[in-house]
Amino acid sequence: MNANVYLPALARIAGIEEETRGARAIKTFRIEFPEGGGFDHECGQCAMLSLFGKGEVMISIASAPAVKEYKQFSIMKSGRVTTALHDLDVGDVIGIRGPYGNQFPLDQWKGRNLIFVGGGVGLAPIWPVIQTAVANADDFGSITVFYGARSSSDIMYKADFEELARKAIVQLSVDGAEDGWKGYTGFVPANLMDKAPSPDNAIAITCGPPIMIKFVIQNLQKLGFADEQIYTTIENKMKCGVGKCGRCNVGKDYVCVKGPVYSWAELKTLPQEY
Amino acid sequence: METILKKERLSEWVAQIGARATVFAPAFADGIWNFCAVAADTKVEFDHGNTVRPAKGFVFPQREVLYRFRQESGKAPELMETLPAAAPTVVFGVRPCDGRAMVRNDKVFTCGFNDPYYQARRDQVVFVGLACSEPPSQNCFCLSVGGSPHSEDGLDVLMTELDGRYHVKAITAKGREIVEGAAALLDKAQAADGKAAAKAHADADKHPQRALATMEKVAAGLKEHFDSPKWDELARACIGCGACTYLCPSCHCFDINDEITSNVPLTGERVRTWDNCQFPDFTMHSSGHNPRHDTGARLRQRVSHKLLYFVENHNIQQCTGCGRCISHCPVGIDIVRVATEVSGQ
Amino acid sequence: MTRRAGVFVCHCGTNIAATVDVKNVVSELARDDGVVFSKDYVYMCSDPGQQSVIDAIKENRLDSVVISCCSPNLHEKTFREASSVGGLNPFQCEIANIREQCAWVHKDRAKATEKAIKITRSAVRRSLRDESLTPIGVPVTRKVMVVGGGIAGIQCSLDLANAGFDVVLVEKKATIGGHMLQLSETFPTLDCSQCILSPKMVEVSKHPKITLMVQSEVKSVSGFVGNFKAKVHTKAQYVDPEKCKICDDCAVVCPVVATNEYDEGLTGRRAIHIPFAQAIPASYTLDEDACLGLNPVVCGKCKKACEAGAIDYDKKPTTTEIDVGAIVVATGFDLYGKDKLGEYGHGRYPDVLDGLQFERLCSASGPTGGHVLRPSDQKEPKNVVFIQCSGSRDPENHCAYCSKICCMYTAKHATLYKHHVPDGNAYVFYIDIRSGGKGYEEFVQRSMERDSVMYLRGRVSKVYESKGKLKVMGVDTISGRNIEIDADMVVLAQAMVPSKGTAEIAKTLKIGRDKDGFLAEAHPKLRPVESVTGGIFLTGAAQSPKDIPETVCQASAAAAKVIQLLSKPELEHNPAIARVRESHCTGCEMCVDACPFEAITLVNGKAHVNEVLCEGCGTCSGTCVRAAIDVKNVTQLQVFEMISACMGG
Amino acid sequence: MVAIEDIRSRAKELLEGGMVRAVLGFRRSSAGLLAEPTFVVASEDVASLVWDATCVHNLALYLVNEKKRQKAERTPDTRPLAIIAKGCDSRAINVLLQENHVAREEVVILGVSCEGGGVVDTRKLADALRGKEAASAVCDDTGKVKVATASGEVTFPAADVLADRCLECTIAYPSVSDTMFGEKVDERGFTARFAAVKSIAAMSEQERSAFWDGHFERCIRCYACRAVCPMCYCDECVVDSTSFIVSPMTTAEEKANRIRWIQRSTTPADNAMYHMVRAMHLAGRCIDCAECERVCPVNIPLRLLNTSLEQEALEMFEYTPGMDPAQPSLISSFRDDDPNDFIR
Amino acid sequence: MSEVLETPVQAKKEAQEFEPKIVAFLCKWCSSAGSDLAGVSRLQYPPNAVPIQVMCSGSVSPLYILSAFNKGADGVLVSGCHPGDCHYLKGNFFARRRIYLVQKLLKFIGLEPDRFRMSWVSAAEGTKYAQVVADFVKDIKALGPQRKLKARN
Ligand SMILES: Cc1cc2nc3c(=O)[nH]c(=O)nc-3n(C[C@H](O)[C@H](O)[C@H](O)COP(=O)(O)OP(=O)(O)OC[C@H]3O[C@@H](n4cnc5c(N)ncnc54)[C@H](O)[C@@H]3O)c2cc1C
Ligand SMILES: Cc1cc2nc3c(=O)[nH]c(=O)nc-3n(C[C@H](O)[C@H](O)[C@H](O)COP(=O)(O)OP(=O)(O)OC[C@H]3O[C@@H](n4cnc5c(N)ncnc54)[C@H](O)[C@@H]3O)c2cc1C
Ligand code: SF4
Ligand code: SF4
Ligand code: SF4
Ligand code: SF4
Ligand code: SF4
Ligand code: SF4
Repeated sequence: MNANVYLPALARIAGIEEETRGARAIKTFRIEFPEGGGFDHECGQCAMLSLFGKGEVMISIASAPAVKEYKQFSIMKSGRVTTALHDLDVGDVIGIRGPYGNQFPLDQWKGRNLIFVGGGVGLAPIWPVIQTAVANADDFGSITVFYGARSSSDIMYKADFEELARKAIVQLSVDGAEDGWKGYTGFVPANLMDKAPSPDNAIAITCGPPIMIKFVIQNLQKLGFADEQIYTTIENKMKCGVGKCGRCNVGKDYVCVKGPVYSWAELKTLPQEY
Repeated sequence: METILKKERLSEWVAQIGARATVFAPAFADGIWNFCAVAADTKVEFDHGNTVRPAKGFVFPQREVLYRFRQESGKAPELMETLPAAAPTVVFGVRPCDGRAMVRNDKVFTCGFNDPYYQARRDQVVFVGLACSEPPSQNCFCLSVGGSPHSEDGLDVLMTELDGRYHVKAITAKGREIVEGAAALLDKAQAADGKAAAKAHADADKHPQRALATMEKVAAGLKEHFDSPKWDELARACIGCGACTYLCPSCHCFDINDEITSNVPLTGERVRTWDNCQFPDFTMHSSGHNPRHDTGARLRQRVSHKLLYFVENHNIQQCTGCGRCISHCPVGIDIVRVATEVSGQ
Repeated sequence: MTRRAGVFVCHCGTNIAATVDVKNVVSELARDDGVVFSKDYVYMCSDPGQQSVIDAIKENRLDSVVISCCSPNLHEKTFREASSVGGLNPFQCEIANIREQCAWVHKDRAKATEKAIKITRSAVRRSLRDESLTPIGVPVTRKVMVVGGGIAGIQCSLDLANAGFDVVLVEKKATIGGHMLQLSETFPTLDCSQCILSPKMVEVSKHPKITLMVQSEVKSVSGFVGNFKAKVHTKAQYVDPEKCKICDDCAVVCPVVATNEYDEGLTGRRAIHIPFAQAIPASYTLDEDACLGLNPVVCGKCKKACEAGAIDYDKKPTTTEIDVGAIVVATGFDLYGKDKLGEYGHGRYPDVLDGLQFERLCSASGPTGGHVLRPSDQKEPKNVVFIQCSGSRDPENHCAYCSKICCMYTAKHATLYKHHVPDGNAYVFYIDIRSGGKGYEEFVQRSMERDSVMYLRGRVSKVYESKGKLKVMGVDTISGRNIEIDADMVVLAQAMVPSKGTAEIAKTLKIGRDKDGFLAEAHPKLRPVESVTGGIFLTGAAQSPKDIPETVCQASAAAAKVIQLLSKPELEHNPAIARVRESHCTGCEMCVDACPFEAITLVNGKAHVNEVLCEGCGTCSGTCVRAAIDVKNVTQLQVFEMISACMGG
Repeated sequence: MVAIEDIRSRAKELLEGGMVRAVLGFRRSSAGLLAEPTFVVASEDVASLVWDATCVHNLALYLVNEKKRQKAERTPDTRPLAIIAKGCDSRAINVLLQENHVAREEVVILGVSCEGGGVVDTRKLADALRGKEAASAVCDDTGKVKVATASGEVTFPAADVLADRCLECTIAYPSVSDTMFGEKVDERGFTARFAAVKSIAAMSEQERSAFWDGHFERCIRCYACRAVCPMCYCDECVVDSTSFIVSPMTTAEEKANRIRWIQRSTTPADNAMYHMVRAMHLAGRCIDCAECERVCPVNIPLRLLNTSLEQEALEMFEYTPGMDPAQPSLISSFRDDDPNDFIR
Repeated sequence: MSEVLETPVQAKKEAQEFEPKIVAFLCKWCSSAGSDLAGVSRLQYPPNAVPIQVMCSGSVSPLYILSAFNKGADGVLVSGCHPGDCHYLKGNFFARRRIYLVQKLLKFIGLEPDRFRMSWVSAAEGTKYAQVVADFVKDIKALGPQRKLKARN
């Protein structure tokens, strides 16, 4: 990696997948490092993507660490940089630096049942964990994935879900009633309550909009999950990614370094500034 | 290494250094004290209050180009790193609180990841401190935050004013270099001089200052009262400007933005600028959600960062008691009072 | 999904290509972000040129187009239409003017090319942010209000009514007819004014599609083209025209004598009177101001005298609200004030008359029954001096413009005088003779030759009375001699000025006036009968001095414009209008005050733009300090981008 | 002389009667010489209110800030706010009324006349005391200001230490108030209006240019000047946004299309741009409370910018800001005979 | 020694080569049409002023003017219809007031007043437009490059 932490490596967009459309469209970008400068990462880590003239954004790495040839990012169109990213084509070159942040402690979870609860673009940060867990299914107990979107057309990774369903229990939901929808209708936390997974020997990992996370955690607690059994990520605004620019902190923690992955037990000790 | 400089030779010394380095010293202009570049024939005198702008700008300028970029439409961008070719710089008249702030800034910029821009400057800047014989501002409280009017922390040289002369003590290698380089001007300090300096220091310690409870008590109090309604009450008059943090010698937050100089081909700079936890957009997510959504939360962040979080992370307070944020707050928000009232100490 | 722009650079034969390196513009622009297609062509506006735009749009999925060519005034429409054929929204086509604003005005090829690149680039940047817009459809009220019942208003009303539109004709005075009613005979044919006008006036009164409102004035107008709401104030109608038998019984008993404005003060009339024998509505009318208090106790004579029972003192003024789709303003002219020309003794000496007074003297229905007699002593004047350009063409002291008709009516007056007093002498002081018009020059020549009117070129400096004679002092600029004439009567061809109240009506209707106070047309050549405000049209002497044929012509033209406007079921309004960013608007109302079209109101504390009233001028956005209001497709962001393009990047 | 007791008792009445949600006034500060703004909510706290030459702040600012605060509250107290207002502050309230930013019934104005005095200028004091800080300052009847410092009391002629704006002030009493304290004093006999700005205008072009370059270069863009200005109440400033309006309705495009008129960088040009735009935006709105100048930590004489336009507005357009809430703003009105000869 | 001699010469050379960058905001109805007329009449004037057509001079926000300087303009021209001739009736009256203030302010901070100009050019005044630009370019050439508000490079 470059000695200058701020200087990005150049990476080429190798593939673009349109996940969802609309005002907050999501696209998945696959990037490669034709000229080197690539790096390894762990589940839950993020990278700073640069679009010169526009700026930088922190994005979770959505591909599994085991995949070395490329890295994948699922990005929601949200503002200056992300909108411009959405305008890019295959072959365009962007800047990237990272990886940043901590990781999901997968090795501590060996032998346990994993329950993933994701909503919207919040599936991206936990997707590498799901992929890794499924790839090493023998290491874990059962794997359940709850995922909800506003409507069926807002569901990310649709093709991959079919694949996933063969290896894990998949519980999809949409917020509002829809013709022909076979999954659950209603919000993710409700679906979770409905299916009521057992807390025994389980770890729950959740990521999504702040309000969703709040209710998911409440419901997990109702289901008997202990604070140590619940994991989530925090996405405070970041500029440097290396704990210097000073804005992502929650209490004493710089989320870009100490986070974004937290167990609920840890998070409870921090002030509520996320 | 301890030496003695006759007051009348100060300007000579400065001039001598000026031949090899850019020299800054406090000057009073437009109603404020400021570090100003010293021209060859300027007479330097030390009778300054604290400068309005702290010394941090010498190592962490308000604007820094991180690198330049250039991109033809449809082609790959080229990046040109712009590490500062920092020239040797000597800053005179730095107050010990600013020196101590440098130690704090080092912790931020050189721990974990080394910040090459900061480092490049830090290596080239020599801070020549001046011990305070009396508090330069009525809002000083260095003693309460573990400092002293004659603290050597973060300084390369410490000068202490004695009768008609300065006691000049080189602290670091950089400091020794400029002191040794002026052997002809500086006399070796005698034991009496050392004693006189110690006495001056002891006298300075006795000058009344604003006061804060001990580090531990304040930190514990702040932690305990995180949710105190006092924050809102105390911040009700806050106007949300950035005077307090921009002037703070140990505030280090920054923003990174791209500045375009031409669109065809796309050329521009990625620039780092000071940023400020008192500005509403500082923590605002792209969605509009803001974890620190009001002045109360932002005041809490500033005070807690200085007196609690930094303590938790580095076991020292980040605040060095210079009093700038108090003196320059447009509406009299006073970190000493705020910390005291909230922490119940 | 980046926007895809196409750039087309026109050679315009060699008009552009001779100065601007067109190829270079194309290749430079090809480097710009967002430009996916660029080409040059010898004549972009030709059919193949347009076709290439159409094709390129389709083939390259363009979502904006820039044509770098001549002024947008010439071909913007052409290319917008072509774009539209290609499937692009016409509002996403922009013109970069590199001919009039570049190639034609510079010689240095390198510099002109550089400028052409900047101009084109700036258009590209703008186009990349152009929104697709759809013209705003506005339903129309198929009814017209005509303000002013002179010949202009009458003609226009009739044309409109005959085309099947409902018309409301609003006249300030008690009868329609305007100044033409006062004229004796009209140049160049010398036919009797009333003979040609009266039938039209009658037609107005009988026309089922025309509602006539006399003694009425427009008090306020709101709304916009196609949908105006007018409030018309009508004075109390004490005499019911339906019942009035025009028997004169009332006037006979009326004790009050007032000046007769129709005779320009040369005669008197009663408080209750008929303005003109031919008045329409054909009815007596009561002059409120002159009447002895409208109080039966005080007077009440006329009411007693009226057998038809047409008089009712208790009538009140009324205000009527009318919805109309278009408004024609035909408020006419007045003569330049008597008080303004002290040097000619107008208003001081009874025998110094203005043109209209002289018309009345010549008119069979006038105060002297058609005999030219001096007001002071009712004697036949033997020496009459006519002074042209009295108040006209005198930028220092009076009106700067030429009143256009005075040459003609002076010739007419002199001729008529000679017909009435064949042994009299008629002198005309003139600066030039302007007699453009069918049969006009011949008419003037005739007056000189056949009626031996003496034309003296020069300005009169002074008219004063001495020993019962009017001394006219002047200079003959041809001979250079000072001239002094002892006159029995002096007739001033006073300048024509906008009628009294023009300023108010312009304000009420929110239309402009020109520097002379006449109503301002939208374009002096190409849109002479339209005001700048959509749906409001101008005609007659209110717009500029003109004679009857021209007035009638313009009245019919205005009618045609109105018919054109109202014949569509819906109007199309330019959609490039202001838009408020509500999140940024604080409701300070600065834009509300600044909008020239009063298109903005505050709704729930935020500015709200009426999309039909807004003309898209952007005054609001230049005013708003918070940049909370923007004109679509000329947004601040677009201008910002254009500025940076002009600065070279 | 304004008796602080009168103000306190009126404040007490208002609070006890529940007529206002708070009385916004001044109290002694722990931070130094100047008084500090305080919100008195309990009637027993009225004793903390002070009134002297150190009550510099234009409290009208808080009408704006409180609005934002109230918007965020779930059950805001909608009773009016009582506010202590000097002449200039009251004019600020008038501008806020003019721009519909506050409604008259939302505020109870306790107007105080500055009579023959005004407020001190800390900068002048600092100059006079060579950077040393003063502890208190009192303006007396005789046109003197008594200043206490660590090393004793000094007395200055008022003209030496009063703020320029006070010296130039011609309406030193509230133009709008519910209760007025003190006398209207029209003849104050300090400096002529616009004296400061005229002295700059009298410089040569080069001098003026260098003067401003030197000042703008120093700006650290802390935005204290903007934050303290009651007229800079925009939720999002066009110049350099430290606050963005993002609601759930804000689209990605809107965020992406924010114009960066100037950069956050403190280059002299960007700094100058910031001040130019702000000055333009304050034309006809600035009421010369000089707060922007006072709060600038690096002493940029910002007031000059605003008063230069205030002078133009008065002399060319006969416009005085803050006198009449019903008049249209300076820039949203015109007269046919506005100056025209500068146009080619 | 030679350096001292050279400087003024060099400066003069530079001044000769200096091609001012000018942004000209022209209202669509009068001034832009006027500039078209200059074109139709083939009047020659210097190419330094790049026109930006706006609907009305009243829409020219002070920000545009300042921004142009910020982006490196050596001069900025705003041109609209003569008073009373505004296509939108009174937009130019607002512009006049606003621009007066901008000009005074720029002057006050020491920007040469000649760098910012407003003109009334009607659709009939092609000659005038050419003259206005020619004069403007000449005046700005004499002043040299604008640096006060220019932000980058
Ligand atoms: C750890 C982490 C992981 C994340 N993972 C993902 C992910 O996997 N997928 C995903 O879609 N998102 C993810 N996000 C969120 C993502 O970072 C944001 O959506 C993104 O940063 C938005 O950037 P933007 O430029 O598009 O938005 P904007 O809202 O336009 O910009 C935001 C930033 O630009 C600044 N800015 C905007 N305008 C101006 C101006 N005029 N002047 C100065 N500054 C300005 C703002 O202050 C702000 O800093 C993640 C965030 C974090 C912290
Ligand atoms: C002395 C003289 C001699 C002339 N001789 C000839 C000639 O021989 N041949 C020829 O071709 N032309 C002649 N003209 C010109 C002719 O009079 C005009 O061309 C013609 O009268 C113009 O008609 P108009 O309808 O536009 O205006 P006007 O005749 O002025 O009619 C305007 C009407 O509008 C009404 N009005 C005004 N304001 C309002 C309002 N606010 N609301 C409602 N109603 C209003 C007035 O009362 C009037 O009835 C002569 C003119 C003069 C002065
Ligand atoms: S927090 Fe305040 S007192 Fe402490 S170092 Fe910073 S500016 Fe000085
Ligand atoms: S000027 Fe701007 S802020 Fe004021 S009302 Fe209009 S749009 Fe809103
Ligand atoms: S653009 Fe603005 S000022 Fe112009 S008409 Fe529309 S709303 Fe009115
Ligand atoms: S002028 Fe002063 S107060 Fe304003 S931003 Fe600059 S430094 Fe801060
Ligand atoms: S600009 Fe300055 S002087 Fe004017 S109102 Fe704002 S803070 Fe007060
Ligand atoms: S400078 Fe202008 S836009 Fe910014 S806050 Fe002030 S008034 Fe609003």
